[in-house]
Amino acid sequence: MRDLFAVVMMLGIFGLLSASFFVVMDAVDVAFTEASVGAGISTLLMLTAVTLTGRLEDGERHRPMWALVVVFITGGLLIYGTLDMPYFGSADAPIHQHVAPRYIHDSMQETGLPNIVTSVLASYRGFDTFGEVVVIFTAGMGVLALLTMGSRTGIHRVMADSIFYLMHEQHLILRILTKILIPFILLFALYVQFHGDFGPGGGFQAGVIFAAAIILYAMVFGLSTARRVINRTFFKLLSAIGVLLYGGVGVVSLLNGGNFLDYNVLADDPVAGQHLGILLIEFGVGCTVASVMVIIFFNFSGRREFP
Amino acid sequence: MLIAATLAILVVMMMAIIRGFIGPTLYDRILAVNMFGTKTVLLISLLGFVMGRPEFLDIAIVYALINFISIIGVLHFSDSAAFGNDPHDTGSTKKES
Amino acid sequence: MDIVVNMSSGLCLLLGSFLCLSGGIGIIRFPDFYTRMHAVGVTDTLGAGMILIGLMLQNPDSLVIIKLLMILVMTIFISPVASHALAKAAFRNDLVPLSDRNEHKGGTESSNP
Amino acid sequence: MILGLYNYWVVVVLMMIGLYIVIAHGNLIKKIVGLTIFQTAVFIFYISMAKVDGATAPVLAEGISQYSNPLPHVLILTAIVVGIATVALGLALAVRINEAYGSIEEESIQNQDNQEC
Repeated sequence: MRDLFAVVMMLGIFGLLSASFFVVMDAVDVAFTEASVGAGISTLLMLTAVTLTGRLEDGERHRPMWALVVVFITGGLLIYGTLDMPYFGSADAPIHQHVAPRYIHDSMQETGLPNIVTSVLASYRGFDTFGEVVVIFTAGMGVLALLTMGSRTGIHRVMADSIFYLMHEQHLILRILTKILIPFILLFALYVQFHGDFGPGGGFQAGVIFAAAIILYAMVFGLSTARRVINRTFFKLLSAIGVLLYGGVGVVSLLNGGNFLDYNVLADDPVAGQHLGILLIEFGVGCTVASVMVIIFFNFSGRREFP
Repeated sequence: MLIAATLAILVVMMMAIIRGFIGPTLYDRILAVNMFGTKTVLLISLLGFVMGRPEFLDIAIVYALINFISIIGVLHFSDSAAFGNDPHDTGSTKKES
Repeated sequence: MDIVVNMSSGLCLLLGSFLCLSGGIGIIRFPDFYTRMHAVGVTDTLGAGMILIGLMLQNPDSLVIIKLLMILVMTIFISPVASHALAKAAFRNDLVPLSDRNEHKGGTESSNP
Repeated sequence: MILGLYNYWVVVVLMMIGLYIVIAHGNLIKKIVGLTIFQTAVFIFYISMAKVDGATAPVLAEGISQYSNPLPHVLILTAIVVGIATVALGLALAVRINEAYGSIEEESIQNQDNQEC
């Protein structure tokens, strides 16, 4: 397909499909994330980039024969490598032997949360998640640095006029439905945020859903209206505050005599401390993810408009 | 009965993918994505019942919401001037990969 | 009583699957965009609603029923609006309906008026 | 039974599709799409390793004793969100390149670079 728009559409279908696959594979939390990220935000970002850079791909390809040869050799080697792998679904594979039984059996006593994924994410592997949050924050800052400075060319100016005019004047039904839906989406994001301890969900998913609501508002009512409602400095601050909250919980647990991000010492009772710590850091994660996504989207689509 | 419904949904999803591939105009593809999204919501609700853990309907709710958002987003961007002039796919879509 | 609930649930599921399938056939077989949109837009809402009602009858748990009800309400709201927006956008961008075209050979090939 | 390995083969095929797109296509956006497909293949690899036959999702409930492995789920959950953030960064780079060179085709970018030298 030369038309990049069609490519992005198919990528959206691919995202939906892979999320269904994750549900079949019992990974409900992952499916949740992929649902909000792969199907929604990533399609939108790709589309924005495509409108910025032009829709058509140049048909030229670089030596497809060589590419095919490389691909087939690599694929053959990988398949040869899989011959030693454990069978699909076997319960005695090495991956299920080491730490997983401890997570499954002991996490209820140690953290008091029924959702094992959340307790592993926030408590056992808190360091790891902290790193991920910092990576997301850094990526957001990178996008900010790349897209806020620099000149804009004349082409975008010409384009800009017609975009919001069309969406703005018409579609009364759409605007009314959006008005009804947005509070609901925000409420649902909060539910996902704070119910993540008990069912599928958590900070990452909630952040993305929250950002999706704001993006929906910006798309239907126009970016300039959204800018008036939403303070961009606040969002920049919020993304930093999320990371700091996460790190701060770790420092507080250090000061209380535990290890970094060891929540047992946050309260008198270890389980209550775990609860508090997980709640706080999930909140920090949610803040960072939501604000970074909003910043990314606003910068991308702000690129097409007058500043 | 649940299994039968799941299979039917899977078949419909296949059909939507086919239309997404061949669909001559841009809007055919958007329609296919929209339909695929609704069917995914149904598929996930059904799968929850098939696997005996119907608590996980949250995912289906997220899908319903995100699907709406992405359709609106796609329409929003397809309205822009760069796209609006030519509703049909430019270039031959059938020849390429 | 139990058997009545089970029967009606099965009936709803079957009806919903049938509607979805007919929508799927419609999206493949119909000649141009607007007719395809008609096939999908009409069957999508009712088919989804039927399947969700069928699922609701299967489970006595009230939380599950509430969640299903939420999905149902959202489908009823969102699906027609999305179809409406899509058709409107297509029409505004000069995608001509089949009946208005000068030459219609009945195929799915795109015509450039 | 060698067919018990089929999940890895699916993953390998997907990965190779992604790799082919990255190598063979000159368009930067399409390269990013290829990377996304490659990434999803890795996700599928991890998640399919975590699956245990007859087990259910790792959310504790009464009356269920077998759960799938939660650890890969955690890794992939964060990886997805990090993935979208990095994809956004890549797209931002592509947009900037388009503004600087007026094109996102690899060939024409290289040509312009060569002329400047």
